Amino acid sequence: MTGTEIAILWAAAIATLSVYSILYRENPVSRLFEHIFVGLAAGYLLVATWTQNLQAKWWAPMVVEGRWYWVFAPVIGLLFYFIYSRRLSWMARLAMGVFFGTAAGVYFREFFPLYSPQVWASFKPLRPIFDAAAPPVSVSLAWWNAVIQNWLFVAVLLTVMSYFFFSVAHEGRGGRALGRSALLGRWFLMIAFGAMFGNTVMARLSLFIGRVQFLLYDWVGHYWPWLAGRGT
Amino acid sequence: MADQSGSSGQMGAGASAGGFWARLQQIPRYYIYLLLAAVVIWQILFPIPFPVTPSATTRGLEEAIRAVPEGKLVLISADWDSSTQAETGPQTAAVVEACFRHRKRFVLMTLSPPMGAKLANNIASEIAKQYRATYGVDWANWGYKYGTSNVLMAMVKDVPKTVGSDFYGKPVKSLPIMRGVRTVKDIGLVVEVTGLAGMTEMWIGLIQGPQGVPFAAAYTAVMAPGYYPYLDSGQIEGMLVGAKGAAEMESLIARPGLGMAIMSAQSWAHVLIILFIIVGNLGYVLARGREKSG
Amino acid sequence: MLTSWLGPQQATTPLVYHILLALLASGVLLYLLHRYLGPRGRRGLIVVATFLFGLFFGLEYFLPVRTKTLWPTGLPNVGGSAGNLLTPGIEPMSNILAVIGAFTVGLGVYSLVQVHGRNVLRRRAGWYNSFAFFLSFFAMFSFGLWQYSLHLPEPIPPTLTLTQRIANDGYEILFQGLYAPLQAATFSLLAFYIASAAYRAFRIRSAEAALMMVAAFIVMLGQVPIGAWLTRGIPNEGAIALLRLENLGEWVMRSLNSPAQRGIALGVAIGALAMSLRVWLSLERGTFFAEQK
Amino acid sequence: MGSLEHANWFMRVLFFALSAVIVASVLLAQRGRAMFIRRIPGLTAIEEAVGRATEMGKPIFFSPGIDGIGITTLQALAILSYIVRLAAARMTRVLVALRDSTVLPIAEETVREAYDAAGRPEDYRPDDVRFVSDEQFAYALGSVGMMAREHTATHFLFGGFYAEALILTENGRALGALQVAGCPDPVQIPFFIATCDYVVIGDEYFAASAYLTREPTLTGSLVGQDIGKAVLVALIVAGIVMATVLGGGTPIVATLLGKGG
Repeated sequence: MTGTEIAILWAAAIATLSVYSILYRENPVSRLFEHIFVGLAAGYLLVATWTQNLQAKWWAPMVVEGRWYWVFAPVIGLLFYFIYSRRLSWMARLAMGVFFGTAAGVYFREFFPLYSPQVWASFKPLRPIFDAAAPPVSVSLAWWNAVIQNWLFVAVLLTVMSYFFFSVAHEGRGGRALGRSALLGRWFLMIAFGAMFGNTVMARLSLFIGRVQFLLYDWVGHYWPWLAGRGT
Repeated sequence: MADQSGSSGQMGAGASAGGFWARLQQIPRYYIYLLLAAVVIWQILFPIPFPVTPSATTRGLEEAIRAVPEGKLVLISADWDSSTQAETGPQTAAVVEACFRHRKRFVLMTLSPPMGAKLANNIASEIAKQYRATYGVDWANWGYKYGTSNVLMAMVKDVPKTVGSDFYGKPVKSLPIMRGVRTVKDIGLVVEVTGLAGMTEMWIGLIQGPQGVPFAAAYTAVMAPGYYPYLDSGQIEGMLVGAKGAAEMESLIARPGLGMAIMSAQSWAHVLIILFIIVGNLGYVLARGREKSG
Repeated sequence: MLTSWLGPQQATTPLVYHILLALLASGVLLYLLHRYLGPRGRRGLIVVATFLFGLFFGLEYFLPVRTKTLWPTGLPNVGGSAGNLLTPGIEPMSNILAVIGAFTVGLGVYSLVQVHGRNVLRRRAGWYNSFAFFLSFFAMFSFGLWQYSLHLPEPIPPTLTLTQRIANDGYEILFQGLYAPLQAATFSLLAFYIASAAYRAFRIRSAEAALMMVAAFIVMLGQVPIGAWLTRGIPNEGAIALLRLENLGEWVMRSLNSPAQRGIALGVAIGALAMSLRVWLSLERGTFFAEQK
Repeated sequence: MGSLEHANWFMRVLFFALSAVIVASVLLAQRGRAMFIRRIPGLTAIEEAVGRATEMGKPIFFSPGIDGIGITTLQALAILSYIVRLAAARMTRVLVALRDSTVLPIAEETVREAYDAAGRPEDYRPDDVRFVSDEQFAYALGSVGMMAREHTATHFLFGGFYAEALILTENGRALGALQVAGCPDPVQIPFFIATCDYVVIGDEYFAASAYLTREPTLTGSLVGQDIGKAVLVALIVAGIVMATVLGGGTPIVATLLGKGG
């Protein structure tokens, strides 16, 4: 290993351990590394903004290709800075208006690509459907299972959707029915949230395991070959 | 800044009484943290693996590798970096190992985080040593290729030209492994190893669908559930799910390795958390029972 | 004549003149707007800008598609995707907005420098942390730009000049030694937090909490071999196989979790549509910005 | 999904109808038609949560999530505006932690306007609206540091949240703060439920500003939204009926919504 690699190894190990110290409580060491992290990220943000965005998308077209009108982009961008002046802040709002409008317009574009497939994927047949090319040899339990699953799918979907009706009082005959459906929907939601939680635990554990591997195999293992040998 | 477990809102209801059962409901979080760390470290060093039964998805990937015809390459797209390494690293190793095992020539490539090319290269060259495989003949690394979907579209027409130079900066045309590789159709199987959404859609939309190149994948556990529909429809031949998938692959090719160690660490830590939940509930039920009867 | 004057300028001197002139023109325009637009005019301008940008991005999706020719050139659309007269504008306009947005990073950095600068200058408690912020900020900024400016090939060749080595190694230590590990370590804190959150939250306190706990429990057990071991007696064939924990966990994810998630998504679809409409038509404006005084 | 690249005639009609219904009910409400909104517990808790910080004499922490400018973030800022108005009237500070530099000026302007609206422009402190970091986990760590050092008593998290959510709320809980969180995306909701006192789920998030302010524009919009949702439900039911009757094959509703070639 070169000197630089050793330096990287130690820096990474110390940084990792200092972050873990926050598990006990927020402390002077974790605070120091929190500030270092924020500083590095801010420095990296400036570098990346130039190297990955402005250099290729703005500077090169304007200066190298001579598209002088790109100079209007920073003019509009800098309007945001007028926010610090009470008198001129309306110009910042003008620039914000551009972004507000864009945010809305982009959502209009996304509406069908995002949600159409979700709608049509919910069109589940509520009776057993045979594949005409390959009719089933026998009516099996698994085949009923598919029908039951579709019924359940539709029931969960519709009751959950009913939970998100806000302007109907859960009173009167129709209202009470909606209220009951909404309550059922809320229960289904809780089941779904529990399932999502349970499904994430494994993935989060693997993040920590990755760090432990680094600390044991790479860092300590560098000085204690037996340990490094466990990692291959 | 002291720990105030159970002080806020509905969280600590019923836990005010003292006694052993009540205390089971309020295990300080430090103990949970320490036990969790201890279990993980213990399992990383001295794994006690659970018996592994390979799932259908893992078997599908293994069969897809075996089915690659003699003259074609396996392309492993290693699109991951250190953030998901605990899962994607062993997965890459397991796929590489399976290729060597079944004597399939393969190439590595990285489309998304540039770091992936180097990390995957380390893994593959380490395993290549064990199989006495030669770089450039039995396997190669195309390195990081900038441009994601543009790279794929260009590969449809001309692979060597699109790839240009390999990980070490050598022109790929000079590598023996590339003899006879012209278009993407000379690739017998694409294996995408990733924690990134969107890569699969790209491969299926541009390569698997229009060009008919078989596609398989290895995903982190958290994103895998979203891809079952593609598996059902046959667009994905097989897939590895998290470290578990890597361990299953290792058991299929009878080479227990890192995936097994990580999977046992994951499993034991998982069991620990399940135990904590049981203990907390026992405490809750029993403490309430005592309150009622007392 | 006019098009060549307005088009790209290859030579340096006319380019500089064009840029300066454009800056001057925008300055004058902004001054005139500021001087002669009353409060109502200003508000009107903002409303119109918001509306037009929303209209542009939205309308492109909804306008009928013409597949044979491209607007405005009238050239045949060879191999390109279907589009209408606004389609060719979407990508450039997105690029322009990305560039405009990029110029606001200064605001973020300014906010940081202001807060931490004050801490250092006034020697507030913990000022040395703010000093560390500046140190790492400048280090990453300068090494990052320096290393980038060298345009080194990847992988780094073994022979580098001394300056190249310093630039590259300095950047590597900052990035691989600090930035990436800090990121990964912070992310991995979640393993601990998810464990203690699970312990605390999953109590059978109410019907709702119990439902959540049972679902989580089934899915968690289904993921570890111990779950399969617990229900190993159940045959893995036919409908009864569903009762095996590993199958049951997946069944909960597919049959209960996905429709519930979809129900949420479809509710949000309409809620976000309404919010977009209010923003686009400036109906929401009062919430953000009070009327001009 | 070639056919989702642009709208077909059915999508055009459907989109126009949904929009028209929402805008029409906004206009009706502005003319003074009374509208009903059912109780949403998570949102009712906001006032109580602000009150707690006031009682303890400690500041409030607010995070609008880590999305850039988009509909989710704009809604977060609308909620922020309401919270700042409440807090300003009770002379309680609100600290805002931001991840996107384009959101920063908008958040500053929103907070300043809210102080003006509460009649306390002199209490506005520019330092309280802070850019923390654009890096997801640096943002999380920096925000946790902010909570710990400023001894915040109440935490509001409204916006687009991802993996960093649990880092924020688990630390916030350990610090003993009262926490109210909401996110339109369901993925982080389980973790909010496990660590926060009140949680706003899914579309309740977009109903928040109407519920809180009871402004006619917003309540009207909410009624329009319900009609829009009813339209979606009707479409789904129609599709299910067709799929059931037809057996295999694609129901016409799916084709109208852009499914297939």
